[in-house]
Amino acid sequence: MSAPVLRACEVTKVYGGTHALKGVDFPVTAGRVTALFGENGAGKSTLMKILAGIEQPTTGHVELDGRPVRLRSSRHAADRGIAIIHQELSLCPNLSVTDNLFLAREVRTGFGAVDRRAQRAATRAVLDRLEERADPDGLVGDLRLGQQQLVEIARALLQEARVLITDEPTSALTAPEVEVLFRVIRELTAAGVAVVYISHHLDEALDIADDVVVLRDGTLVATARAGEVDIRWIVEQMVGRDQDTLFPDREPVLGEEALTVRDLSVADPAVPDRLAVDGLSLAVRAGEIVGVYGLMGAGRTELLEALAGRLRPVSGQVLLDGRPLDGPGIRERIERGVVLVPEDRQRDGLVQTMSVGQNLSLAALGTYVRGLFVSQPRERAAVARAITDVTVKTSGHAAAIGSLSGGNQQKVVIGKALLTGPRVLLLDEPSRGVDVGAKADIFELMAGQARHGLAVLFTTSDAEEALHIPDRLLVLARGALVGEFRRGELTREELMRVSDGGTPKDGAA
Amino acid sequence: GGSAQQPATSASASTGGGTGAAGGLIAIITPSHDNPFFKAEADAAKAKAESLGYQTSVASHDDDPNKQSELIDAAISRQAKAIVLDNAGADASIGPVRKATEGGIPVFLIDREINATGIAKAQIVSNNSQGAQLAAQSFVEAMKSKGNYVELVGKESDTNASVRSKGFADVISQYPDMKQVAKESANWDQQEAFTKMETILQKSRDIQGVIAGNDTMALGAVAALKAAGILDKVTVVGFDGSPDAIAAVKAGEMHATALQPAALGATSAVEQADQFIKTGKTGKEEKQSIDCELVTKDNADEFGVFARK
Amino acid sequence: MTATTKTPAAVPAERSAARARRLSLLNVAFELRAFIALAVLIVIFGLLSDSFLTVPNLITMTKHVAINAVIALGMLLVILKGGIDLSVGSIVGLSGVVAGELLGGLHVGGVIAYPPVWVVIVLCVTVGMAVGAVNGLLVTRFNVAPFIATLGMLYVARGAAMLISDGATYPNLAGHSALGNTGFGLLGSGRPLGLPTSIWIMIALAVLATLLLAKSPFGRWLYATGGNERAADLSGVPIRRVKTIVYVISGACAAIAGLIIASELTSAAPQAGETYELNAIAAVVIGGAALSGGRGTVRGTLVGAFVIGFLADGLVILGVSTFWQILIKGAVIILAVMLDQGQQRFKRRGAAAAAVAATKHHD
Amino acid sequence: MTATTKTPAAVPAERSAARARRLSLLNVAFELRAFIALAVLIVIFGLLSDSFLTVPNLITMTKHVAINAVIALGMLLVILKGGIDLSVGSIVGLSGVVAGELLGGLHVGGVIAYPPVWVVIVLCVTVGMAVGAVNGLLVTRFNVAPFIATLGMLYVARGAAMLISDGATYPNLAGHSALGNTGFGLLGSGRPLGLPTSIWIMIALAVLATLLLAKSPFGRWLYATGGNERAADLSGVPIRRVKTIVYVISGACAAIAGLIIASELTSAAPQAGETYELNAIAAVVIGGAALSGGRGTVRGTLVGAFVIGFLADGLVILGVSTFWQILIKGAVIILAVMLDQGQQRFKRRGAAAAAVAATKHHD
Ligand SMILES: Nc1ncnc2c1ncn2[C@@H]1O[C@H](COP(=O)(O)OP(=O)(O)OP(=O)(O)O)[C@@H](O)[C@H]1O
Ligand SMILES: Nc1ncnc2c1ncn2[C@@H]1O[C@H](COP(=O)(O)OP(=O)(O)OP(=O)(O)O)[C@@H](O)[C@H]1O
Ligand SMILES: [Mg+2]
Ligand SMILES: [Mg+2]
Repeated sequence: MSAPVLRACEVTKVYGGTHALKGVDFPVTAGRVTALFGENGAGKSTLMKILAGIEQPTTGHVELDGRPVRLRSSRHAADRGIAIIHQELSLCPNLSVTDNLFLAREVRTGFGAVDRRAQRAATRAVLDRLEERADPDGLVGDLRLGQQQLVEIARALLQEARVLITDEPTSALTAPEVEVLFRVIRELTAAGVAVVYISHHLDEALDIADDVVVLRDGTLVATARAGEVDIRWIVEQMVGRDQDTLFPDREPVLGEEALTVRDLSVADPAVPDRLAVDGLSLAVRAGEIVGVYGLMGAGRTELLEALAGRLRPVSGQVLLDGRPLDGPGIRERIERGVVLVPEDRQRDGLVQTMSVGQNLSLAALGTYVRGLFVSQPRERAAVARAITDVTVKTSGHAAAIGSLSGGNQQKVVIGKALLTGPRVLLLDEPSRGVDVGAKADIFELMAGQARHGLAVLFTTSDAEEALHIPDRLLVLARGALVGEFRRGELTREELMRVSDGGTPKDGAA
Repeated sequence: GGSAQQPATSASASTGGGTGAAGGLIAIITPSHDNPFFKAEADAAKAKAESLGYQTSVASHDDDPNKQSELIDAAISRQAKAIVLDNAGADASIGPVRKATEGGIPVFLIDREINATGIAKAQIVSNNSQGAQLAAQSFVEAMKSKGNYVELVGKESDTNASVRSKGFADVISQYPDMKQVAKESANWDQQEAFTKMETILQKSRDIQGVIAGNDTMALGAVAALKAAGILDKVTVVGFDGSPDAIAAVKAGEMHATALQPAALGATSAVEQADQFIKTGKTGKEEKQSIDCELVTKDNADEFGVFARK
Repeated sequence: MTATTKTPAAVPAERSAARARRLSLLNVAFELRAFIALAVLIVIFGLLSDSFLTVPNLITMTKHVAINAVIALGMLLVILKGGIDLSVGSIVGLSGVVAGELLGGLHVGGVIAYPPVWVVIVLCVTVGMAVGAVNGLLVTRFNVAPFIATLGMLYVARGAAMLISDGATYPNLAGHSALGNTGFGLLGSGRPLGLPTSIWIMIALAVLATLLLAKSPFGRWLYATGGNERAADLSGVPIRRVKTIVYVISGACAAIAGLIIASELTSAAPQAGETYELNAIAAVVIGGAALSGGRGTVRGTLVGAFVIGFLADGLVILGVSTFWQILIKGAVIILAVMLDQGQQRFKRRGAAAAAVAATKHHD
Repeated sequence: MTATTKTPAAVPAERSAARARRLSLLNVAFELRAFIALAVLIVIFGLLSDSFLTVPNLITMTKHVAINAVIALGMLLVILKGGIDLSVGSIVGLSGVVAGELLGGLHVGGVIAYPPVWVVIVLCVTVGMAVGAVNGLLVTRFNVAPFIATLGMLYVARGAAMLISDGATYPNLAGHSALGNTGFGLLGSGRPLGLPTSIWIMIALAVLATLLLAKSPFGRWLYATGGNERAADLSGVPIRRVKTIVYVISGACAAIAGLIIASELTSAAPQAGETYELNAIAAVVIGGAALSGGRGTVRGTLVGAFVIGFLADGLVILGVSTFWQILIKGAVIILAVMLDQGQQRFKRRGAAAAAVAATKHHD
């Protein structure tokens, strides 16, 4: 292959205690699509941030056209023809689509004023190229997540860069939108642009890729030509061990129906006049693990947040052990035994200013109160138990929460939920941004809780998890139930098709 | 909050009442009414003006020259017949007063003078310097012309603070045995005077006298001295002759205070304004000083609210 | 089980367009409402006092509004960025004092130099900008919270003003034609085209601010920084520079206000401008800006300044007691902001209703 | 095609353990540092004035500190929650006025009732709590920004105080044994066990606050709400109640401070307490609390209050001019906070360095 345009050389990156990258060599070649694979937390985004000048490597350096460069800032990198589509949207909700596209690279008139007409025209053009009909003057905050992601993509396209880095650009896109994106990417590569493509939808990524690179735990474990490999190989490289050891088989002992949901509808808090959950019904029995799979934006988070009492449903009914659970808020539901492990642990799970112990005991604090005060011994005991039960690797209850690795932070959030002694455990993406070992621990934990008669309902974006962990898998698309399967009942490919709103090849079960 | 209704009633009284014929508006502008002295002043002027059949608007500039200037603008645009003003600074007020005069509205200054003549129709000022000397004289006598004393000065950016301080000095400096051990500004404020007095007492409790630029500060000092249990050994003298101070004088907590006849100044200002409106002249000098009166235990009963009974 | 397939929630494009329209309508409605609040105020006072709605009085009141409005325009920029500037009141005092000192003459060696008025003005504004620069430095480099940094400077600047003037007021800033430093008074007393200079200054600054916010790239950067600092940073917006600049501008505006006051009074008092920061903040917030940053307009801020100014003057004209004036002011601030909040919630509810309607379609 | 495989990351446990220890050490160091700042102050003044370090003077200064400290303790809770309370100064004035009014007798129908002192105290504190409740309501129900809500109440409460007292000072609050309402003075002048009552009140409230924050579930809820409101909410913390309560407590503390002042002077002025909110906020922030919420301690706040109080009294004892006092105060506030910031950054750098060192292990 030809010499790389851009290259990461022996790059290491350390965040606090986490080693995001450990001496990674990563070349990007002109006119080719390099697909980067890796589990959550493998270090993909970190590597991309370094290539795009957003983060500086702890050790190692970056080469542009074979010459070492120090990319001081995203702007500095952009000026050298490196554009990036960020994984987590980085748009200003209070600005119009046009303003966002041209932020910090405004087109100016003779007087140095912003040339709105020219910008609007350019915006229309690029949106048309993406076949998106959003209003250039509409506020980005009012757009659907998918549309926002398209705006993010459009902004990168506008830079007409030599290197285009796309970090999970399709996580919120519908199948047709993805098709459009792929067409555009092929046009770009044909024009000699180097593209890096990251996605958790493996087949989709393999589809567009020329070269394949796999990261695991911050280490580059494998590189290959797209033609030479298949999804199974990629997954093995990503996970680093045989599926079955990661996903132990289990025989559920089912009890009574613990959680019942009837015809639930929830408005999307981000875009209130869109229904994130749309007339959905489901049931979870004691001792059962039910998984909810769907693409991002499918409405899983809203579903769980509605069950946990954070979001008010527009309509529908929720029953716990057959008794209605309507009305009461989060606190009451926790007391009645329904607790949520949120999707975004930084935003919704942890209090960064408090210690590990204080985070663990927060939700169940009431139960340690003696008289007026929290009884130290009781709290300490409970916290100690939790730390061992959920196997948190920490120096002790007094350690700062920030000093834990992602996986251990996630375990703390789960431990906090378990300390409330729930009947129904809701987990939103419990394995997101969690390393392999911790991931296995967490699934084992869920299985253990189920054995003790808990009803477990969790969401995932990872097909392998969806296929192996739950006793029963529900597939959501656009807030509606589009499929329900027992373990081993369907294959990856079918799952993909279903989750896009289609039906499985063999009209499954 | 009685004062709330007053303006409304007054307006209706004078417009409704036939007296309105003579009427027209007299704007009364003073510093903040949270100081009883200025309130008394304003009330007296208001009462007099309404008895003469004028409408009144009472406002306070809170010693903010800019706000004063705005209030005068308001009076001008309402074509007031006259402005009775207790101003917000001898220099800062010259401009606004000239503005009013040029706007054809006669200004009658009370309580505080401005550093310019020929602009205001009258400057009826209680003689701060004379009052200060009066107070200082009695202060010295009470202290038998010797001993350590503390002076509490008013807001440094206020003319009267320096005038009074100078008046005190003129007298006390003649007595070599009178030693000033501390001179602190307490911004006319009681709590601040209390705190600072306590702190000063920590430097030395060998203090026989406290002389303050106004009664509020004097009363703050009294509280501090009482707390320290040495009030009976200390002569406290204040300035203004506020009802509270007079009560303290009666109770023997303060030795004396120089009473400014606020009511007198205010009423005579309104009378002269009336004169001027009717005849075009006040028939008096521009600068008129009303002497302050010394209030001591002996004559305390003869005084009411900033005036002889 | 049967795999059900539902019609996707209608095509988003035109719906979002529709929403955009609805929002903009609501925004207009809100802008209108702020104006209406002002209108109501004017009508009430107009009915209660015959002298309120006279042209001279309206001009006078606008002149009073101008001072707060000038400060508020600077404050708006700081608040758009998500900060706050408590030091403006002290800067007002400081700038006046500096003017007084300079017009009084500079002792250079043995001789006394009398700088011309324009030099004085430039220097005063520079002083204001310097204080603002310190604020900006503290916030961006030493990441001290804006509230604390500017609170500290509130005392420092006030103390400086007191020390320079030794607490005394500078009398008579008219200057002497002999010394060639006359004309300072015009800033306050001049009436080009029949309107006081201060009103012209307010108009000029408002136009500049509008251009800056609506037309210049800097305006975009400012809104972006206030709306989502991280995103702005990633897009290459020089957020530190943006932040520093807004404090400098705010300082400049406060200094200009100080000059106007000193010129109107042809005298400068070191305690001038105390608590003016609160009025400015109130004006900006009543004008619909969010203290969290990213939301706010020049038009709104002006309306806010007029609401506060007309309220104050109106109450004086009605002869409402000072004590009631204080209380009413507080109530108006709260009500005005609750109005804004109400409007926000109304927006949301509207959207939610739409969602429910959408549900009906489905089942 | 090459498929290389490396060893996974070493277990982070013991490394994070080490860092945790280092952090806690740093924290102690910081607490110490705040104390050191105070110590420095004391030493300097002690050297410059021989009357500064006398026991009676220390008691007097502590008595002065007490008032600000009491207000600051309430403010601490509000700031821990991530809010701010600008209305405390006005509540100080209001509570004094109410006390004055009540001690002057209640006109019930024809007769005048003289409530006993303890009733007066309870009622005044209740008034303070009521104002705080309004603040809380505005913030939680109408989600008005704390700054604006409490700014509005700053004016409303002050106006109310002025209206009730008609601007006048209530002279002699000593009461009459005949009316059975004496003893109010003791609050200020009493000296149980040789220490002024106000100091005992400060100590009592400090102990209560410490217990509340360190031992009670409410305290934990408060830190959680301030640290991450969303996470607290999802953990079942009743964030609305927590938020409202802190404003109520803050109001109560301010009212108590008002009572102490009125009692010390045995007279109550409606303008008492102006700008006290700034001193309280400064004390809390100098004490190491973050205005963003979640970080702050009772101990730190007390130290902060002592720094401010001792600074003020010390400068008076040294006879430093009022103007310098203002300027120095501002400088000290800024420096104290920069110190804190510096320490934060130091912490981060320390952690990073450790991590880099750890990297060396690997490759
Ligand atoms: N700003 C940060 N501070 C601390 N740790 C971080 C930071 N960013 C990333 N990490 C950690 O670095 C590791 C790699 O993160 P990164 O986001 O690169 O993974 P990823 O492969 O992009 O995961 P995903 O597929 O979920 O995007 C993770 O353990 C993550 O927790
Ligand atoms: N609590 C919340 N507040 C605001 N927006 C939210 C919240 N929860 C989800 N969203 C947004 O609602 C939209 C629907 O995404 P959501 O997360 O609910 O779907 P999902 O199936 O859970 O996908 P994922 O979990 O992968 O994001 C997204 O824009 C998401 O960011
Ligand atoms: Mg990533
Ligand atoms: Mg989700």
